[in-house]
Amino acid sequence: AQDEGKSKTIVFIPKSTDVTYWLFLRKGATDKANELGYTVDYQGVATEADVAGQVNLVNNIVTTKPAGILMAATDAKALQPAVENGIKAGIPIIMVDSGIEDKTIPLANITTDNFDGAYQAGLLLADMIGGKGKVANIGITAGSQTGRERSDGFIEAMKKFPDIQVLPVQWTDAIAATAMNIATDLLNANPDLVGFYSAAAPMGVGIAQALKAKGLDQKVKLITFDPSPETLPLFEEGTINAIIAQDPYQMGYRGVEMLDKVIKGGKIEEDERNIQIPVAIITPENYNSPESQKLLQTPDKF
Amino acid sequence: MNQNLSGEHRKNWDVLSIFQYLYQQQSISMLFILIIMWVILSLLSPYFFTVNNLFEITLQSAVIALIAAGESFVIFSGGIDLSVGSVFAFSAIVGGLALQFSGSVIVSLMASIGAGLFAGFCNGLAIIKLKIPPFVATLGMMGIARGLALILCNGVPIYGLPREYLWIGQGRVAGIVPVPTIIVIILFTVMYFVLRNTRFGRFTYSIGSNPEATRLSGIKVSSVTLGIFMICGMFAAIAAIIESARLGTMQPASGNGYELLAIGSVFIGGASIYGGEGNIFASLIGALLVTTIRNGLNILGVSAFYQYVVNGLIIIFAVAADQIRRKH
Amino acid sequence: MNQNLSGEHRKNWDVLSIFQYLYQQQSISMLFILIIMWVILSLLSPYFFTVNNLFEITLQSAVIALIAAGESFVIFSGGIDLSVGSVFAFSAIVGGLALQFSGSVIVSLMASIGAGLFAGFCNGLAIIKLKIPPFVATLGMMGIARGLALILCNGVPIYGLPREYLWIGQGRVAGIVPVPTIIVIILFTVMYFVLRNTRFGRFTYSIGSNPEATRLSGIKVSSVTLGIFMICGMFAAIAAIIESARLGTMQPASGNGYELLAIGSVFIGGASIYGGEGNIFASLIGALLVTTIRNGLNILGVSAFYQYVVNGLIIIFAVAADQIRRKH
Amino acid sequence: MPDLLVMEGINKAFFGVKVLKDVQFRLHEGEVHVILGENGAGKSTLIKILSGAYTLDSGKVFLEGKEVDMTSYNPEIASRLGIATIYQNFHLVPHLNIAENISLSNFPMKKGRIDWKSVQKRARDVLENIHFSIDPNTLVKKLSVSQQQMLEIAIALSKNAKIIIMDEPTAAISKKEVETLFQIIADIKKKKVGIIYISHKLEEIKVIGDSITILRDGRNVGTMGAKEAELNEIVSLMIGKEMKTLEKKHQYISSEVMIEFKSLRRKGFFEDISIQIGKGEIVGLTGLIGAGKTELARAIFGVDRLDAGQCFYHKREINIKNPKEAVQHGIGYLPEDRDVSGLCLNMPVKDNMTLVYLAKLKERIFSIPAEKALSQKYINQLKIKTTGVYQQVKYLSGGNKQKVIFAKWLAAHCQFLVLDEPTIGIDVGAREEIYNLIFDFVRSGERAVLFLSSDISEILSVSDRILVMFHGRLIAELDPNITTKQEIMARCLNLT
Ligand SMILES: Nc1ncnc2c1ncn2[C@@H]1O[C@H](COP(=O)(O)OP(=O)(O)OP(=O)(O)O)[C@@H](O)[C@H]1O
Ligand SMILES: Nc1ncnc2c1ncn2[C@@H]1O[C@H](COP(=O)(O)OP(=O)(O)OP(=O)(O)O)[C@@H](O)[C@H]1O
Ligand SMILES: [Mg+2]
Ligand SMILES: [Mg+2]
Repeated sequence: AQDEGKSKTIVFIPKSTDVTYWLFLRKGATDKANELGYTVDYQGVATEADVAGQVNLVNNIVTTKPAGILMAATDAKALQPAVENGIKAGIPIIMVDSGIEDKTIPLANITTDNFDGAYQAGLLLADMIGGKGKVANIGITAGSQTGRERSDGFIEAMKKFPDIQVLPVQWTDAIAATAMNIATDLLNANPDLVGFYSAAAPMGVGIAQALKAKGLDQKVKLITFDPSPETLPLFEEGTINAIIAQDPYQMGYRGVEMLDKVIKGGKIEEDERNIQIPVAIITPENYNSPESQKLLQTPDKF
Repeated sequence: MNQNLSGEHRKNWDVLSIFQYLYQQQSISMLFILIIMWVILSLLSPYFFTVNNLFEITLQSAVIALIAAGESFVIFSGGIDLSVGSVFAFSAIVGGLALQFSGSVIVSLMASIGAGLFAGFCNGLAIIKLKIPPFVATLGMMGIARGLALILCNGVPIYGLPREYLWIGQGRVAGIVPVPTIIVIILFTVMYFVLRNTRFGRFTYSIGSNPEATRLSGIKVSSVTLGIFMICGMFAAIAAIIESARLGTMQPASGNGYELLAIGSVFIGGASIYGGEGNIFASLIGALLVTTIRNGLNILGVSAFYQYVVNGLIIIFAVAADQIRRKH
Repeated sequence: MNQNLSGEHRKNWDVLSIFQYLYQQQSISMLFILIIMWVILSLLSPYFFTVNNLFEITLQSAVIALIAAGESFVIFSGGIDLSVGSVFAFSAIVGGLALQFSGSVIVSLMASIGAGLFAGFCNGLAIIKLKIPPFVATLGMMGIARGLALILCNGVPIYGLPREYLWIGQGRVAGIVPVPTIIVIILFTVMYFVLRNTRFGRFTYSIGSNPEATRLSGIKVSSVTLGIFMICGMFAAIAAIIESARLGTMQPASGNGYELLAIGSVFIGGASIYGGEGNIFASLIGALLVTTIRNGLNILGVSAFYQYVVNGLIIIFAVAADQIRRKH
Repeated sequence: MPDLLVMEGINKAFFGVKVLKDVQFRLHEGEVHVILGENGAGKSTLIKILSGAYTLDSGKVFLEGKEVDMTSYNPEIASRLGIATIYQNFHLVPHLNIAENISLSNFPMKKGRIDWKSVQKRARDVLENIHFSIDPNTLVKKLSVSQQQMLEIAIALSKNAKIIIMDEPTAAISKKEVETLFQIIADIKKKKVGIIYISHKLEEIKVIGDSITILRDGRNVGTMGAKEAELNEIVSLMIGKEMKTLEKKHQYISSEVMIEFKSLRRKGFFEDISIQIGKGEIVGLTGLIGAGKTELARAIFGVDRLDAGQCFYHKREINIKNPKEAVQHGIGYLPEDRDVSGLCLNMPVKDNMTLVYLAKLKERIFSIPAEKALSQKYINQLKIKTTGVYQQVKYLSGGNKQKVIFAKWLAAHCQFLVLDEPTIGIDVGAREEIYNLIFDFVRSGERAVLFLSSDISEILSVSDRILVMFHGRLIAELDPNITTKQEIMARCLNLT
């Protein structure tokens, strides 16, 4: 009776609208929301460098008093006041994918560790190239938090391998064509390059094309963060050797589940408040397993 | 059509001429369109027309409005400055580092503004000494300032701003009016005065209208141009201070794309690409309009992909509506 | 200084006059600067001056060059088109959907080009009918086209292009010259001819130089303007086809920021913001210059943050070097 | 003679201000019909309606007896109907060359491309027709005002039109070219072409005019035959009252040199120019098109670089490197191309008038009421026809624009003024006013003027001394009390 006349809208705020990844998350959220009788609004800034834009957006959304907010913070510190205000205004907010600094403010955090994912990717790439050689580090956006974490994690892992030389990180603003051009240039200037790490799906696609154009697709190893529909064929043909997959669908799904609980007057258990969803590493060996396939189920097949 | 034409100090005000006067003012006309938009939005959503949300709009528009204020000088003088977004980040980071080294908010603010002035000075120098067109010079600076911002902080945002600094962005005067809103009102009023009542302001317009005639009137076009670009850099820095204070951090990747928003605001306000005319308050209203559209679409819950489309359409039709007035 | 100045039909070529003629040509002068840059880069790195890498530069510059070709028409006519980056994505996605529905590459290409033309048509219409300044009209379209691209494919990139489609971007003629390079050469030659030897081309310049005089000469300025913006949209679409074919996928987020690179190329090539002059080959060289800088910095292994700075500096000094020539 | 053109009840208002009121106008075949009127009377507006540049508010237009649909009328239709126009402020395309400007509205095509050979040939023919020798590949933006004027004339004449409208075609050219033009007009009259001719040079009317229509404040106040019309009758119809005749200022022989130029040289433009100008003197400088007058003036004022020479000002040597320094020294320069170098067209009258004044002002902040008062003073004094100090200059008539520039330099309190063709496009009444202003300017005996003009009668009546320039050199100094128009003309042509 308490929620009568109240909003049935849950707003999902991704870090940006220019990356396909968030659509997986939205799908998870929408599926659960439909089950429970909510609608999901999808609102976000264009690029994840637009931190101020996201702060504004959160403030605007809070004004409309939605039933709940599910969001990924572009910056852990800068978004904190906005989230705090939202909570104070009585809006249930759950952080997904990337949280804010003070984990006690949101009702819950269902996040992945970008740094750790990148670290795993580094270990794997080192393994693939036999612990020595030159590798390239292709990043997202200079100065953005995800960009930093995904590149730093990789570099950290590589520190364990003295025989591996990591080229300076190159930023692409997650544009596939830019990644392709940079990858080609790096291959031209470093004929001894043996591996690429891509911090997001669009760059994976661009690097893969660069490798194919040079006929190096079966020689040079490529690991990319995030699956995306167009990366799968490249994976199947062996140009991409591994994909670091988070479980965005799960984050969205569980996020809405928890929001519903709070909206209905329930409480989130202490042990549910901070959920770290580990990254999965998809390799040809586990590609066909049902777990992997679930993670790879792409938005166009939803 | 612009503030030069304003026709004040007229004797014998009658209703008709007051109406005509208001009607002729670009800024008044855009204000009218803005108000219409507000009315429509408040009909569409009960959350729109609340004191809180209206202040939120002024708060959100403050950053773009301030950049647009500086950009107005450049555009009125017939130029363009694409570097404001990067200079924004650069001066934020410089201010942040100054804060870390000195611990003093004042030093930090001075450092930020100094950085903005310096970037503007370099832009101006490239334009007047190397004779590079403003578009190219500031496109170059766009890269340079962004790179410097990233290099200085090594790509890592600066955190831990003291309470007094945060007050600039988050404080409220009398518990209700946001500090940035007050800063905007004061600076726009001052700049309106500068454009209207100082030689520098007048020369800004005349360079925009006809640089050759201005030079032949015995005016050092190059010094004025230098001043104009420095003002533009300074405003980018002030905007950066406010955004840093609002977010509580200085981000090296921030300000990306702000140049288009700010330039857009000035043109939406009705300045001409050929320079020589325009009212700085119209630029403010342009910025408010752009922010209102964003805010309104967020509040109405329009989904992200559709927001791009609706946003574009509204900008076009708002300006088209103003053009209808101009025709008469 | 531009192709109008070419002083063709002159008799009595002698060595001096050929030299003077070449010296006066903006495009030749920028080419010279480009070559100097190549020489420096090949001294700095053994990997730079290889057949492979030089073709790579032409390949990498193809997309920006083609957008710049369309943008050249707009800028020569005194306008600006900010929407090219979004129209790029929009026409890529439309082509991708057409491919999925029809399975035919030809249909897809036609659909892309149609989408580009349509977007350009809408830009032109807003400018001539609603009398909106090009900056604002195309800023609006920038949002609209991006939104439509995202809506049409629901934010998900399109992939699975057939081999023939990929050939457009990845094929090599005679096993060595990239297909996009050939497309660029052909289209620029045709467009050079159009600008020089057709009424439409001459009217493009004349509108840029003095629209009122052009109107009073009995020329339908509005139809020509419409045509100009449609050409610009078309080139954005052609560029999008090439990029899609190179990447093997159509990305709704692609093309972001390409407008500045393309407009920058045209201005670096020496066009005036006031319109009326400029050589389309100079725009090509502008695009090559921008790409060369990028490529060179990557090959030299300059770290990312410093690349921004160096990139900006080189653009400024390349154009400054050309200005020194102009002074004489 | 049948009516070629009838315009009836033409009305036109701008921003609610009526500019043409029920104007009637008729033009016969083979007739030169002169339209006269003060600055701002509506002459240009009337012919712009006919040429399609403006749309009319109400009224009817008949061409060869057939009514023209004026609702969808535009320049394209006008040229199709055989109407060619020489506009007062030229409509040339600066970045295209002369040949292209000539063919712009009608490029000859061959196999889908422009036939450049024909373009060149047409250009040469057209230029030759008016004895204008210049390379057709020259960019129009490089032309001087008088060259542009010649080109405008050439283009209009090349169109085989039934009606040719000439809005002050002789304002900027010298006597030699005027004579060529009149010869051509006489020729084309024979081909039954009707010509509408607007001019402020009343002596021309008797020479070529067949009939006269006089506009005053947008009304047709009389149409008459040109031969039988009396000059003072015309003038009083134009200005609505009797005109005061100019009191010739007595010749001023100065004892004290104010400014002296020694052996000025700018390579390719002028050479070995030495001029002394005394306090209180008006020195006239004349010469043919391209003699180098403008170039000299620009160099003196620091716009262009001098290659050699000295300048002594109040006996001290000064070295003017840019216009700012010139202005700071109290030197002023009124340029001949008012739209390009003289005015900020989209700025208000007041802002234009006070620009130099502000450049010299010490204070950074100024008072708008004071600025307004200053502008209003000159608007009254020069009888500038404007809706007020806030009207944008681009909306003023040609002559009134010129007056605004004049006011700009008067307001700046200069000591020494270089006036380059200051009366271009100024009506008879106002012209006298301007001469009087120049006389007033030097009356105190503390100031001086260098007066550049290709109008010989004007030079004769204004100057204390006359200098003649030919091919960049000073070739004669004449005393206006002794010399005659014929002698000056002969000197200009370097016939001695
Ligand atoms: N486009 C315009 N907008 C507003 N007012 C205009 C416009 N064109 C002309 N006027 C006004 O119309 C009046 C008549 O101008 P017009 O140019 O016809 O005068 P004119 O007789 O040709 O004068 P002149 O001898 O100085 O050339 C003037 O008062 C002028 O200010
Ligand atoms: N923009 C220009 N570029 C090249 N030559 C020019 C230019 N303007 C004038 N000239 C040439 O310079 C010489 C002097 O021209 P200037 O304009 O000073 O003559 P003027 O005596 O003022 O005559 P008028 O103004 O009546 O044309 C002439 O030989 C002319 O052809
Ligand atoms: Mg006139
Ligand atoms: Mg002259």
